Amino acid sequence: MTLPIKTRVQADDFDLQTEIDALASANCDIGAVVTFTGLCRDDNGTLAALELEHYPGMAELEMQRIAGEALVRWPLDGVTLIHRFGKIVPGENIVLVVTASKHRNAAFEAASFLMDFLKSKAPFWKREIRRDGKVGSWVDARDVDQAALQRWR
Amino acid sequence: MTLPIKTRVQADDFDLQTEIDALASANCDIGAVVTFTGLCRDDNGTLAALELEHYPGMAELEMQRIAGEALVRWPLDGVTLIHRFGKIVPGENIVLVVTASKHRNAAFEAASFLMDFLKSKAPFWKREIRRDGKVGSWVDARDVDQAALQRWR
Amino acid sequence: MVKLVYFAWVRERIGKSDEEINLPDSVRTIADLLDHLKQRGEGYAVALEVPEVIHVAINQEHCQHSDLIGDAREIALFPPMTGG
Amino acid sequence: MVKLVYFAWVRERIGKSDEEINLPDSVRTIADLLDHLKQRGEGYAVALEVPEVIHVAINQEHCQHSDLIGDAREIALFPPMTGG
Repeated sequence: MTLPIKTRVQADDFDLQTEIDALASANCDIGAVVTFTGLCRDDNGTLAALELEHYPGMAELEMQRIAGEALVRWPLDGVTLIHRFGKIVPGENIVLVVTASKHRNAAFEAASFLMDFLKSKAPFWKREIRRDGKVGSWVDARDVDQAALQRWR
Repeated sequence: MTLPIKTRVQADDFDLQTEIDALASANCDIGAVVTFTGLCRDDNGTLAALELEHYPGMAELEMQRIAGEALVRWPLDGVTLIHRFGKIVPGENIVLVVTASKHRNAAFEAASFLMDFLKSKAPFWKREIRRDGKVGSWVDARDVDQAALQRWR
Repeated sequence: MVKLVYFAWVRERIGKSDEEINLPDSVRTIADLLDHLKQRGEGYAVALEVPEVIHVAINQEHCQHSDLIGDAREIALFPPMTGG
Repeated sequence: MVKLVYFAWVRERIGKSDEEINLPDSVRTIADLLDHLKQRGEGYAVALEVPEVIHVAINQEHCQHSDLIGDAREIALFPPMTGG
């Protein structure tokens, strides 16, 4: 049996239903699927887009490592992680986590764990591109994201 | 402003990406979307389908009440609840919960809360239809689902 | 007159999905109602044999067995829910 | 020879995305490497001014500043990650 882990780093958008169907069609025994989608948001009305830089190679590896860690901790039937890079405008998808399990709490907890680790461990960096055409600043890491990792020790 | 609650009770299937897009297009300020999908599963290889009975009228009302309770407890930008009825075969969707928030933990917790309450408070009942053509038994409520409600007191 | 509606195996055992009945004045709470219905025939007696597992909604809202029926228009009896 | 790769504002401040350099024998740990790089010019000095915030990966795996470089093929320096 192959491990039910799928990770992708891509410029293109993704489709949730397609990803869930792929998981469920591979395994008729799945009862609960949890997804987390992170979207590009425009808090101040000044954002034209986010430009996402990543570390090719390590991004994929790190996502595999994070997914593998979740499989060790929870009884999961599948994990899918997709992270986009390049230019992403407000309202568009940035990241997707899908967890499948017979047990809904396992699916919820694993998805939450995966997001906390993707935020702080996967080598991606966001920079703002402003509506006035100027390249804005690099998005600062948030202490709250770092603190979130402590929950899972 | 109208409350961002959508609840539907329907025989037809649903599409996750469509539901998320509807939420996100109504509000460009959404950063995190969590979904829970409950699927029909066939544990023993004997299940042809589940037949879902519901209490028309109360099912919709109860889903509205549960969604309203989640909005009081967490800072949510949107809640969508969809529950199917009728005949559903293994691998098909049964229920969908979507929560949107600026804060990913609020979205995760609210989705988990909503599922716990849908399971034990929304007036739906599952009966098995077996592959040999026989009408199987009504699915028993599980103590673990009842116990799950205690978390949210 | 109050409308009674039944679901799942409560409906099957009673043998109908709904009915309208007149309640005597002595039936004041949901617990009284369950006792009263048990007298209406074997199907009712079997359906309501273990009253503790019967869930009840008055006017489409969950209620307790100790709740008063008052001027309820619709009372629903059903087993524990198994949606989701 | 070790390949160094830089990302985000570390890359911008140093002014290049990667380079191959020879490290003197005295550079044994990542902390040594950061000290060594700071001497290479103003861009490096600005980029690595607060070494505590610099994250490092050896051969595409996160590591600590106290870790030995050993026979690393690729060392990456970057700011705290902000994906997701």
